[in-house]
Amino acid sequence: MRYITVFILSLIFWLLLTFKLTVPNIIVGAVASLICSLIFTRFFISNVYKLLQPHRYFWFIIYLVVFIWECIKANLDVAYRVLHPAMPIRPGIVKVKTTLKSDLAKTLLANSITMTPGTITVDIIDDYLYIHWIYVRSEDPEVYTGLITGAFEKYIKRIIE
Amino acid sequence: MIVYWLCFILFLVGLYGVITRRNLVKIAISLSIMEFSTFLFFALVGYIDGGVAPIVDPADPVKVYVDPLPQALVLTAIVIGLATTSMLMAVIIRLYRKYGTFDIREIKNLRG
Amino acid sequence: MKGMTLIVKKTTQLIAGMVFMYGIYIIVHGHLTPGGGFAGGVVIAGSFILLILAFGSDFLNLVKEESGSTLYENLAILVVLFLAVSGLLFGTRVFFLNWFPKGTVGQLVSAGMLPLYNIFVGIEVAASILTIFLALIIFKEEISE
Amino acid sequence: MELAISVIVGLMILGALYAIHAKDLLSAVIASGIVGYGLVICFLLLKAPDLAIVQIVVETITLIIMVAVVFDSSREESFSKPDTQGYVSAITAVFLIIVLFYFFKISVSALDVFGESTLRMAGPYIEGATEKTGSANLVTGVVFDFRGYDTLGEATVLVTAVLGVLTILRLKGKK
Repeated sequence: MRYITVFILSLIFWLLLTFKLTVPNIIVGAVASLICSLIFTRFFISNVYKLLQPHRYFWFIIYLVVFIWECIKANLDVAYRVLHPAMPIRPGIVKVKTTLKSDLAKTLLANSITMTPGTITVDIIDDYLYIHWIYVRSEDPEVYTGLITGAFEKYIKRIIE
Repeated sequence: MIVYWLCFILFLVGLYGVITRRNLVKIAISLSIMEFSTFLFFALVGYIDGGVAPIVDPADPVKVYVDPLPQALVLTAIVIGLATTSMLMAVIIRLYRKYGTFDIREIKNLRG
Repeated sequence: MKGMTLIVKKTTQLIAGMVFMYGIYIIVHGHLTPGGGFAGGVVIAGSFILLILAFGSDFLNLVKEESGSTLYENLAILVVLFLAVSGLLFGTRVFFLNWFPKGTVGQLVSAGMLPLYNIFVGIEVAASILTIFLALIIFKEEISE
Repeated sequence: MELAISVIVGLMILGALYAIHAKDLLSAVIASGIVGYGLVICFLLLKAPDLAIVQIVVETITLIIMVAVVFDSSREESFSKPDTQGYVSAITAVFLIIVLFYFFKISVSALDVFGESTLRMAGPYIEGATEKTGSANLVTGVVFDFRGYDTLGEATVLVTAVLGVLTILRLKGKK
């Protein structure tokens, strides 16, 4: 099952690269995808059945909208801090506990946090994310956990777990 | 013309590094800088104003192409450069394990 | 050698296959678009190096044995030599004779034997660069033990 | 076009000078990356996409190998007082540079002006090349058809280099 998934994903990637639907192209792509699936399947994500459940894609689209909105807000915030003559920054590293269980979900959360300006994920150790923040708004763990991961976490849980 | 001169100066910088530096890693870096300047010189010689990259489109034949011969020579030379650099690195890491230093003059004095 | 953090590992799992497919694309389309055996071979070696760097050398059990990639490399250069010699059998006394039917310019299957040369030179370059990298990794591990 | 390439080559010269004179070996290695990646941009501006693809990947792998060599060594370059040998090598370098400068000044006048290459040697490789080789990419046609011997020799050099690396690094052999 995992082999077939990797095969189909590689073939789709090949067709997007070449963008031609001729017979030799598809044959060459199929052979290349076969080699790719034989080599790289054991490094691929383990639970591929979730790729077939359509409601996850629905939540993913909603998550994209939420993410872009958060991104715009963070952009304006960072632009304000940069352009302000007094430079009101208060940088620091905070330790955030996440409720997500799977590794892929943690990675998606970390990448989302890194993509929004102002926050950068430094490391993940077990359930804790170490995040560098340009303006540490509060030092209470519950408050800053809600501020940083609150917008993303529930959608990511619906997408991946 | 000034591009040729700058390319030559890049070569001279690499030569200066090879002669005067005592650290083996820096000598390897200087050698690769000399390599790069040579590649750049070949690519500069083959360039033509208004030419396009040497890929023929059968539907739309363009008259002027950039010279493909220096590009083919440089193409093989780049991969050979990688091979020689990694071989140099292998020698350097061996010497470091044996003598514990990158300094070429100390290695010469040690005579191990 | 230890692996990197969780973020790098998970991203590598998703990306490595794509890098590999991109290398094959560059090799196979070498006679139509920029690229060819050298570029694609280095990209394929890069995908394996990415895996080894991200997961650490313990994760791949092929790391302790670099003879496999050396075997591929020698086989590939033998095939290139054989293809070059095969012109002698079918044509006049010309080394590197392109005796395959040429096809129309711009199609994927065209240019006679050039795609075959591309493919095998690609395998050769990928295997040799991977071998050099594995030799360095194994050497450093043996030193640190 | 000439101006843009001149600016990039100037940056490459600065990067090379820093790489040669840096105190920390790791920063020297990373500064040498300026030269390699600047070369990629030069290739792209000079209409050589094949070379750009090869160079960008090769430079990355070279940097990985160099960092792997440098990373767990002492890294600090030991600066001692310049002795007579150092002066002798510096004088040699200056002398050699002056001589090479003179020769290049003579030989550069024989080159064509930049951008007006007259295609003396490339004429037979371009005219009718697509009919002869069937390849749309002229560089691939030259590499594998017209100059196949070069490619074979290159592959041989690569195999020899790999054998050399294995011989040097695996002296102990399997126990």
